[in-house]
Amino acid sequence: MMDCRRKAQISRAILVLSTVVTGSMALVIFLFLFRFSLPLFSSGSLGKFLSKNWDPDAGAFGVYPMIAGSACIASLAMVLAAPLGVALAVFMELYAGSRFSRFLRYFVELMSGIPTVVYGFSALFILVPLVRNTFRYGSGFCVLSASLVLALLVIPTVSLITMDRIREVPRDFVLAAGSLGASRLETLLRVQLPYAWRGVISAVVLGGGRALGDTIIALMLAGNAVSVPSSLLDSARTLTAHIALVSAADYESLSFKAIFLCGLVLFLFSMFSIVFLRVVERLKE
Amino acid sequence: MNRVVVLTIKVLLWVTAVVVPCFVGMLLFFLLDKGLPVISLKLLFGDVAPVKALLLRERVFDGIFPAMAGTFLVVLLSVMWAIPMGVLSGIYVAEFAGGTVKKILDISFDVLASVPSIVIGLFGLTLAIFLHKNISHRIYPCLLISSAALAILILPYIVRTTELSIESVSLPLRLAGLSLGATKQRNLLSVILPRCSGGILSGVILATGRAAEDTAVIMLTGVVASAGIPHSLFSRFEALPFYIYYISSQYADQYELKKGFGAAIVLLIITGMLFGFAHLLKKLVARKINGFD
Amino acid sequence: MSASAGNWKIAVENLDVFYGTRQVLKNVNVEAAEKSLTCIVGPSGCGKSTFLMAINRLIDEIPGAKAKGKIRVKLNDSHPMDVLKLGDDRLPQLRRRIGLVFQNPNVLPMSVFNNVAFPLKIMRARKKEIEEKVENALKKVSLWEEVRSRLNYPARELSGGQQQRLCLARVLAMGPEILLLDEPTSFLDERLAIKIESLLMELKKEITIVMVSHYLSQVNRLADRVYRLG
Amino acid sequence: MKKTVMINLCLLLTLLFSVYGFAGGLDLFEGLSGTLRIAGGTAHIKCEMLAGKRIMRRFPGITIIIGGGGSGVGIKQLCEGLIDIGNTGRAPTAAEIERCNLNVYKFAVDGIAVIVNPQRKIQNISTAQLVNVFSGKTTNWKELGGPDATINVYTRDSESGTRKVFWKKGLKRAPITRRANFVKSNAAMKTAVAGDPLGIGYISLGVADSSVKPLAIDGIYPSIENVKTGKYKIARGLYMNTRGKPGGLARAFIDYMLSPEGQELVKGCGFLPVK
Repeated sequence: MMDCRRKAQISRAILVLSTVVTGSMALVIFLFLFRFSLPLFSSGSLGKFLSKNWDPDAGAFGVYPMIAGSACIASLAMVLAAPLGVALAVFMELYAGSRFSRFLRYFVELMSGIPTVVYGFSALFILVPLVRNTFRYGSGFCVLSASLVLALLVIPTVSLITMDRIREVPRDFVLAAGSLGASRLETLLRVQLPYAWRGVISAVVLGGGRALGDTIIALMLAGNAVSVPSSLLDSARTLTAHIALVSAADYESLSFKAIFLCGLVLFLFSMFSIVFLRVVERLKE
Repeated sequence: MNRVVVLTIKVLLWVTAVVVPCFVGMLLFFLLDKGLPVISLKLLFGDVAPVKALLLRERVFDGIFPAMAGTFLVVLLSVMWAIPMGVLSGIYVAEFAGGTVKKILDISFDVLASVPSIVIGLFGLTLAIFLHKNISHRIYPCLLISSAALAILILPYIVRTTELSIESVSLPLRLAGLSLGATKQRNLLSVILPRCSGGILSGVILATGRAAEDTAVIMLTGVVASAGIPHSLFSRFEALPFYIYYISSQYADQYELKKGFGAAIVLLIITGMLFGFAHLLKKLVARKINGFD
Repeated sequence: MSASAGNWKIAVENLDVFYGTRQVLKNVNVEAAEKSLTCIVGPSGCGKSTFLMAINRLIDEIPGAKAKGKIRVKLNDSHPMDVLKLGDDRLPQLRRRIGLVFQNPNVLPMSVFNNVAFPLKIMRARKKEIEEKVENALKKVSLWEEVRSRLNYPARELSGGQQQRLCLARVLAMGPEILLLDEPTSFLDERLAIKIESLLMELKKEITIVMVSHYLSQVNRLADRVYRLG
Repeated sequence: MKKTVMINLCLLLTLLFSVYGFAGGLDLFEGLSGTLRIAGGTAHIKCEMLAGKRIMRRFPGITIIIGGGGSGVGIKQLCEGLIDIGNTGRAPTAAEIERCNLNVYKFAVDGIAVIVNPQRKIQNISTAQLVNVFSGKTTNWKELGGPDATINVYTRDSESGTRKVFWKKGLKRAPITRRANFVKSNAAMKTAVAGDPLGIGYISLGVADSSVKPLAIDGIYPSIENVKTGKYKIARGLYMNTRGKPGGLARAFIDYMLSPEGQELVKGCGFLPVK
């Protein structure tokens, strides 16, 4: 009997221990990003690191162009992916049961499994020359190319979450709307989608997080110029690509500290988006 | 609704439903068109006899075999770290944590899941440098560091699927075990876990796919363009996604570029198989649950 | 072969309904005369609700459900038709003419006003017309006085009885020719039940009603004809 | 006549021997095993890879890992002790040498060429034009006698030794436009300009091949001959650096690169050998 209780205690201790480790991982990563970028805050030189210039030889470590680049590329990707993703979800629900709709569902799931580097690799040889030749401006490595491919990356996230949330709308509402003479499309647009608006927001925010957090597509397709893009055909660098490009070994150096600032910005954004979602999900109608 | 409006909406929906797959299809078709003719034993092993390469008798310099082996090893290791930690944490969150603790843990895992992989890579890199400076000069960015960082990347997925699978076990089934005098632990082990092992497994496979395709984490933590097959945890290594990225930016000649296409297809096949298997498993699990309840 | 002579409105012949492989209704034959009240009775779970949903083809919205047989309906200004043979695109029209009120009040997640206005908005009625029709419908089910000050509140905040009457009002606002009712008084106290019953007596002078009920006394009071299922 | 044939034959034989590694060079590695880590300058990679393959084919116990990153990264990683040899495409600065106690080995001389896509007709560019293009003042090929299209400038990041030398000797320290696309290595520069008909960049002579077109600067063509005679000015040494005195594999590798066999390899790579 005693033995049994002992066993229970041990197994419980193991569970608690592993949970403490995994559960605190996010916090650990945050603390370490914060710890290494802390000198930037305390020395009052934060302004220098948020300036528009990145030129380590000249002692300029501004990451503002990268913040702007990330914002441009991710938001353009979302402008494309959000409506397309929601439209795909609505389409799949509207024609649920049809062969094409089922194919589409498989296809979107398949899309979510395509490695990002494969997307980037293909787009490098098709999309970049296409953009270059179509617009006859710039190298084709630009905000537009990266955003288009990022949109493809994000569409499955948006449409699969939206579709799940549409399906969670109680059947009663669908039947009620149907019995009142609403067509399937009307039911979807007037009842199901409005009822699932929190789900749509979740889908878009999570998709946006994916677009902002992806490294390889922007790295391969955006051209990585350190300047604030002024047109969609301009080359730009994202925060993530910047971290990948500035390979350094010395975490005391200023360029490495600037990298931690980039990491911190990315981390804070993902944290706030999660908190934002929690708040939205808790909102009443 | 107005007929015109309805028609417009339907046309837009159809256009979306056709254009998006076409666009993706175009990218994939291009890849297959260029890459399929390259797929051969030569792509994998170069001029070395496959058997010799597989038995590690001879080193492969001109094939993607070392990259495949590196990906396999780093993913295997990361899954080995992540499964026990993730499943145990998932069990704790689902069965034992209550109220505020559960809420905090849930948020923490959601945040971890949304942290960009390059940030996790940065964490791994700094950890490696820190260990190198302060613990042992023998530690570099390497297979061990990479696999640990990848494990952090996939941990939240495993925790969440474990948690959700356990919570989806119906109350009557739970009570059935308990009412027969089983302890909570006993019930968990012999009733609940077997019941949701399929769900957990499909989550683990999806996470494996995630680890196999990620480039950003390994890029900062020890992958290189040519290293051969790693012979210890402290070796640098090659990996397929990084190889593809590397070739894309600096192929020396057309043959090397073709190898890049071939490698992309191989990676696509690997992740595709993992995802397909996970979905199949999910479906089987769903059918089983529907069938019993 | 066809329905017996007379002024029938609905004639159901050899109706079978399946959910997946499970058969819910077997060889049902019902005939409802125009401007009368037909009652369907039977033990619970015998498929009464399914029967109603088959008539306006709402079972199409239930995954895996399938109906076989004939459901012929004679609507004003059109030839008799077999409902089960209608194309998908004509279902919304059909359902507007054949109103269905569920047993459990399934109000839509919107305000009280919008619940009643929903079918009217879909039919693209004018704003003025909508307001009038909503008020009339709510008055008919004696709900107007109770909710006139709360028209913009979520319908879900109403009591069960109020919700049930709201659902009835919603259907009446469409101006249907046929009314399908599933236990229309189950959530109401006696006083209100009597009110609704007298409303139904009034309504059946104008439209055809098919009602499911298991209050035998109610059936005896209201029905022109009674069918037993199961 | 007969004599020249004899000499040619001899040369051929030595070449063959050196290729197959009988001629002593590889013997430096006899009895050694383990891992040699090299990183940094990217002009070195191709040549060192060739050497590495030869060595690893002969000695299965030796692993040589060559990474990139740029000269700056090479020095930093070397200082941190993360690698054994740090490549630089420029001479390490006095500060770097002192801080990390560097031993510096120059094993080749390299030129840096301005390259465009072979589709461009342009053959020559003046220093003034070059400065204008790279600082972003000249933005259209029309101004260089080409079609009416934008010039896409490709550059390297601040870790690059190639960039530092090109900036100093080619651009006379004029700033490089911030709108320039960044590439990660010399090889990546070649790939980028070969793929962009409107691109312009700068690259190690040893890495350039027929997929890109080098431009003469002020009438002087960037060939290894012109580098040798000193006519082409944008040239630099290629260095291997170690922290303190090298030992073991690092010592052997450096010796090998400086041996006749290694220097032959250097020549084959399109660089000027130092011996």
